[in-house]
Amino acid sequence: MQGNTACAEGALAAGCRFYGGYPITPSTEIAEHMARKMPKIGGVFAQMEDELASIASVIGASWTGARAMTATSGPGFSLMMENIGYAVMTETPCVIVDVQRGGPSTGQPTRAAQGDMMQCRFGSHGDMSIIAVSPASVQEMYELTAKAFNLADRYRVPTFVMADEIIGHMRERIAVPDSVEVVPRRPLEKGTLPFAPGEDNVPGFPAFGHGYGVHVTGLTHDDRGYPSSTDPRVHERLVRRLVGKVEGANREIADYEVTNPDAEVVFISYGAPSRSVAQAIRDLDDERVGHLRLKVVWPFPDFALAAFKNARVFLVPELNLGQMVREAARHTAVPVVPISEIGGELHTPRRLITMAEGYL
Amino acid sequence: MNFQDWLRADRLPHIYCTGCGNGTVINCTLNAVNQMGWTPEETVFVSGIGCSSRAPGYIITDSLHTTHGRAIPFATGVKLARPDLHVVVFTGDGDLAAIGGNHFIHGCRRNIDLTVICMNNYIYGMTGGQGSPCTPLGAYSTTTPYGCDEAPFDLASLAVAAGANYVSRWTSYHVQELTRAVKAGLETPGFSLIEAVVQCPTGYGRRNKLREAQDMIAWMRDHAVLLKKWRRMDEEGVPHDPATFPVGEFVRRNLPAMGVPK
Amino acid sequence: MKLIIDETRCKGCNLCTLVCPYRIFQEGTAPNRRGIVVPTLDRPERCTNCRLQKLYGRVLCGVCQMICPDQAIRWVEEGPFEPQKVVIED
Amino acid sequence: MKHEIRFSGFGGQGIILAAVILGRAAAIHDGKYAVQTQVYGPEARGGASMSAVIIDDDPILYPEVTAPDIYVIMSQEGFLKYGRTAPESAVMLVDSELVQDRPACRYHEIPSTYEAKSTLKKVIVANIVMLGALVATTGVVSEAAIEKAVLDSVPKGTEDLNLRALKLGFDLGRRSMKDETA
Repeated sequence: MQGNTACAEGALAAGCRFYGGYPITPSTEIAEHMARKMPKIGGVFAQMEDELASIASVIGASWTGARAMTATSGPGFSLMMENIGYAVMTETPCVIVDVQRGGPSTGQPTRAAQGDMMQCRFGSHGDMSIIAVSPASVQEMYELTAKAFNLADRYRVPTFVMADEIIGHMRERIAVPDSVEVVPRRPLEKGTLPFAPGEDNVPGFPAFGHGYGVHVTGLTHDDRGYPSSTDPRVHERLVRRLVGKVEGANREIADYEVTNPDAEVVFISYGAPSRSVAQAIRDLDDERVGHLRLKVVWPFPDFALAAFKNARVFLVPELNLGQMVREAARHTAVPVVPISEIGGELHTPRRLITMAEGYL
Repeated sequence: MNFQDWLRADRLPHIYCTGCGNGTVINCTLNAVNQMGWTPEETVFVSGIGCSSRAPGYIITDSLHTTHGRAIPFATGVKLARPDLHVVVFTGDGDLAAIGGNHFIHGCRRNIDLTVICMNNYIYGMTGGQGSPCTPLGAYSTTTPYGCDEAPFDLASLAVAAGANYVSRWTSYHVQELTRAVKAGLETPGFSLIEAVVQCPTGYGRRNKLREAQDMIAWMRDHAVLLKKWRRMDEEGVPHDPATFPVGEFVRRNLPAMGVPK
Repeated sequence: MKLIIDETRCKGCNLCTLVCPYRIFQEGTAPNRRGIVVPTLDRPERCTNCRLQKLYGRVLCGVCQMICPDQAIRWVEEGPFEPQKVVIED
Repeated sequence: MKHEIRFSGFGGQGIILAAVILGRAAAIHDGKYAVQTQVYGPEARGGASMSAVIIDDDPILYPEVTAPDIYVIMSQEGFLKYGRTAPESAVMLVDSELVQDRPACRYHEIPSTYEAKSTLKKVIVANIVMLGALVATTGVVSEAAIEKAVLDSVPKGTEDLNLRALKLGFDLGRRSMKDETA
């Protein structure tokens, strides 16, 4: 199965019943698959007029209680940024798949990159927090996409599947489970204010058409959902809650794999370069070289770095000029070294082995 | 139920300026919705950004106050996911015709079952009276200080050309006709556009010798020409006064539509 | 029934004075506590809705209520009912 | 000498313009330093709006008003939001027609809206009347400076009206000072 197809299948298995999208390489197969499948299962496939409309339709559909997603790549991702901020402010669960390609601008439509990692985190304006997963295999395209829906619903926050052209277009054998875990949205208790913090700072969801009479606005709003856009205290309380509900649940959301926890030289990776690292570790066969592989990249699991007690250096191979490497460096006193690869090719295991050996 | 029962009484008075026509259009819309016999539970209001788009916040139903220009795609998502809900969009001329122009024509083309009420005040009101795609030639605004030199959009004709099933234009002076038009839009499956020309004494009237709301209402009354008469003038080759504009029902038809409940 | 202007909502635009066929609404003169000059009612018993709405079971004119941008005009029940003297003007 | 002046009223009264003119008088025509800031909601008319000016002989670093010593209040809502907490050491000018409450501090009742309407037939210049009264009662800027600043700031063709409004404000201010001493 192809990575993009697995992504679509994972979404359908998780109960996604609305897809709004606009064609763009290298994500288009997701839309094509959804166009074939959705009508057969009573879902909706909407090809919108652009990416701004795609994410808007997804947010609209999500407010009816439906699990909704869109998929895009670099330029389309940039176009979605404003409404992603809207989804954050209005606490709208939705899944956005970004099959990353070379940029800036039109860049390399058919080659892989990981240049949007900071954009998914900070691309929209204002202070915010989001969740992002990064699959490293076709199997994970299926599993992490399904998981993204649960995270989005649990925390009422846009959740990103930060794939790349390599994983999206790769074909591998995958094991399709009979069913995936589906943790549905917790509905708002009647009589509760729609944007009151609720448990874990996440309010229950007042889906449209159920008599809640909820007003949803991107303006700074109070617990009733009414605009209150000039009071500094209302704004601070709201934005701190929106950020805090995600950052405060970092340990609960975190998902990563550790290889050789006693290692001195440790690779940190996510997405496709994880495959190069895994190969390098196998070829090296040296317990002094370890690996922290992130499946959830945002919120960044800072505490995972501390698990490598003997680490003398962290090496971060990425398909960009250094994005997550900065985040890693913020959380440790140990030197953190970027290994950049841009142009569309994956790091060769040979290059990673040479780098690691240089620090041993 | 009276149409005023649809308002969130705890949020009134609203933020509109003295004499703003938007409040009148809200009345007419709610009156029409109320006459349909719909309940607040099955009705959703969606809007973009601008003065007009604040309207859903004053209505007791579920409502989405979205981003600038994007009300129609948000509403499309709601409608396609829950075709049984009645979805009404409030928008303004800047929101609909400038930043949202593409969504507008594609909404008409899809003929998605929405009723879109555009409060056309000829300018951007909320940001203080800048020129919009509907600012008449020669009119003054903060960004057309020497008179507007761009031709305006004719929103109603645009919607007809793009494939909407129901299109009409009235003004906030024509409260009865406007109510009837909104009701006709709500009844027609597919995309309905009701363009309501409204007075903005603060942002438009003040700079165009129509300082008071009453002056603007009188101006609309005197410059709106019934569409029948307008077309007869066309046939007879009688030129139109450039300050006048046609009002009435532009189209009511039954082209294939999307999102209509089965 | 009785016609009322809700002073907490009215912003004093005077559109009602423009549209009422009986000229019941007159421009006010003194500002209220919110600094707004609310229109005053001149012999409001002349209003058709007040007199005849019950009889016909529907709103008969209502243009003032519809055009009021501030949702400040409505009819309220009067109780106990008192016969109204109506002056018919020529 | 440092003064912090806070203006409040409803949107559309020219609260912000009044502050701008005062700041301009101080900074350009009196050779002092001035900073003007403002807070307003989305509504263009109605709603409580607030603007503030700091006037100082020395450069002003922190730009926000923290403890105003002069208040100009032109609506009841503005009083409740921004004027009620004025300390006893402050001085306040209130529009006597539009503000119902009175502060604990020293205050001057200025019928600026009423006078603008009845004497000048233009309610829109109530803010200029108030500015005149402010200068006459507090002397934060010179009368010559405020006169020049008004002329700099108002639309062409309205200079005469605005000057008359300002002078009317001077008179109302002086009269209220006299009432106070009497």
